[in-house]
Amino acid sequence: MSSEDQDAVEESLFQAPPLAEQERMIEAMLFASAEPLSLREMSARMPHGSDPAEAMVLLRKRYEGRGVTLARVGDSYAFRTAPDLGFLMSRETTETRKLSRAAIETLAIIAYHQPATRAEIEEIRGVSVSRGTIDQLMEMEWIRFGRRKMTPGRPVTYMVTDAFMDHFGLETVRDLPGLKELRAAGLLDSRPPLGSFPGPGETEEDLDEAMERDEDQGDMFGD
Amino acid sequence: MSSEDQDAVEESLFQAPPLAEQERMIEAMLFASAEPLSLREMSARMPHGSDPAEAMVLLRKRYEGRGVTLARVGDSYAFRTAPDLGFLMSRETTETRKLSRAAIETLAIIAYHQPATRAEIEEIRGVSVSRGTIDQLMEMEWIRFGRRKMTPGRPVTYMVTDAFMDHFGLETVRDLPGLKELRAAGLLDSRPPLGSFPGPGETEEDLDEAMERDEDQGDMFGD
Amino acid sequence: MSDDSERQDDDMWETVAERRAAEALIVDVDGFEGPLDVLLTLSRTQKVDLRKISVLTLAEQYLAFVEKARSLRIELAADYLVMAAWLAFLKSRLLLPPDPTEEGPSGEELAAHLAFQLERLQAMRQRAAQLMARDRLGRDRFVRGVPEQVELARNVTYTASLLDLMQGYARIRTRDEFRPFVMDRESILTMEEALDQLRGMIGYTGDWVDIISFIPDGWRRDPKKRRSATASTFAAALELVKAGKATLRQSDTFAPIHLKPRGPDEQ
Repeated sequence: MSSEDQDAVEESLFQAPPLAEQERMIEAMLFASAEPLSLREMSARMPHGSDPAEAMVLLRKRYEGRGVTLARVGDSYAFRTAPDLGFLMSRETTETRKLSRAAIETLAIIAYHQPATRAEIEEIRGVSVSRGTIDQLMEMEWIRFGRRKMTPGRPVTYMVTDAFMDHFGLETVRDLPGLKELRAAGLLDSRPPLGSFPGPGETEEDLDEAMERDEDQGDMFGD
Repeated sequence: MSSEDQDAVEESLFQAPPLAEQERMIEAMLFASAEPLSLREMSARMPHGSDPAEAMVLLRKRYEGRGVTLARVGDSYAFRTAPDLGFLMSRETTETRKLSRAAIETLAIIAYHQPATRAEIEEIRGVSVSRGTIDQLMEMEWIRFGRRKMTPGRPVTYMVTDAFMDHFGLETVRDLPGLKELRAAGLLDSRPPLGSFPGPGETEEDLDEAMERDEDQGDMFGD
Repeated sequence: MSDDSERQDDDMWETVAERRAAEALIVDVDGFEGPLDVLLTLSRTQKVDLRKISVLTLAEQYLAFVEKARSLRIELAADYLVMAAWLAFLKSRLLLPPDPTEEGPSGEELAAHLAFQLERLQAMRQRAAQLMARDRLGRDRFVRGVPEQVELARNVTYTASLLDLMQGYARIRTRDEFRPFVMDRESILTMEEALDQLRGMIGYTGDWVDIISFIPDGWRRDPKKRRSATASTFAAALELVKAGKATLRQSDTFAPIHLKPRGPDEQ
């Protein structure tokens, strides 16, 4: 480190460090963390008066096209290896649990329709959602509870998490593949089912779930 | 990924990738690896014909002066946080606690009787002064060593510091009120000191204090 | 499934592709994700855009599927049968001229909604597949191999107020004023104290002495104290008599009480 840098560090105790120094700081923090960090989290650890937002722009530019890239995940940022180099990392791979078709579809429905109630998921898939599916997605921290819906029964809703976006390399939910087209085609509209159209069966569920769903159905058929 | 990169990866199956590409590769591997990696280990994972040594020189240069540096560990390499940014990796929380009774009494004796030897403090308190108490007060910079006393053994003495005066808002220790004034101010009501009678108040004290109190009681019944 | 039953039903299915699809349906009926899934699979045999699908044909295909399952004695879950009933109803609606007195959505509206549902399910499946094919963390993209834990350093600051300090000092300096476990009985002379007093003085007297003279100094003036001291001294004197160490006498009612120690020879 040059003596100029040294001075900068010392000065930083009293005033915001220079931008280049702030860039180094967020670089170090992001490198050290496996989890995405938000600007606020970084700012809290930085010397008083720092504004990591500006430094972040510089840092992202610096890592463009590198072997590690700076990914944005919702409101947070994280360093991730470039996707084209995954083949080098085969030895680091840990086998992720295989998801069932039901789990994958449920996840997609939640991502594209969020916040989504269980009834909505069932309506789209035409089959009841087993408790295990939701539990598994929750456990993987890919979905979380959203706000309750303001419909009769006030059903709980599900949303995808930052960990979901991190896993699938999405900056925001707006980056979901084909989201615009789906919306344009009206496929994301919540069209209430017509009249006596059959809903998903209740035969294989336990009582709790049936009760939960009854609550949810209030919103499907109630209006 | 640009189509150019794609070409590079495909070509790499047959010939050594360009140096810049090799640099990206070792960057990604070093980032993702849990252990420092040697050139040989990296080379084994890279496309045939790669020579990471040259790319390493470039990569180390690239990270010079950055927030993370590429450190050499024996024959291996690993990314490390720049030493001057270590402070970002720790987060300090400050908690305020009340000084223990033993410490307050010791401090009070030193303030009223300074310079005071340990023996004098013990004589006044009627109980031995633990080393921890003195150390704690020293560490807080509320007491310091005074001159040695010109008595046999030349014991060290303790005095209060300027930091002590600052904290208690005193100009000199002579400003401390005497016993008579304390009594007049109602600070010396004839209630027995907390703890000399086992009472309901005991439950709310923490163990440390309770233990200290036991120590004190030894002196109360001793004579 | 037996070969016989397959051959028997051969004519039901017109093309090889359809037959394959139907076989898949029957063999894997457990693997289906409900009746909508079956309908979506059946719809593929029409080889048209889902928006142009013939819901009527689809309804017929589904009903045939249910029939087939029945003939094979495959137990279908209730919702498959509910769907079959609904599709039979839809079919009749689509075939018969609309009844103006009947309320609710028309056959075309119901058919359109079913087509919408199929299209939506199809779209979600495609997106799910696209999602899974993305560069995924832990497969294509990797996190830092040696993340550093942010160290949480807990600094404890000890504090005390001037009041604490002064009270602490006062507490030590006035400790003698406190007698733990002793009730505040300033004007009461206990019998033990009186006894001590008597025992101490008795050796110096050889003759009758008024017991009042054994009352300690400071206990004579204050009437409250004198009363207490007199009583306890008298009680103490009785104790000594009982122990055979003294003799008491009183010449008259309310006259002074005298005490005389008893020598060892008298005991």
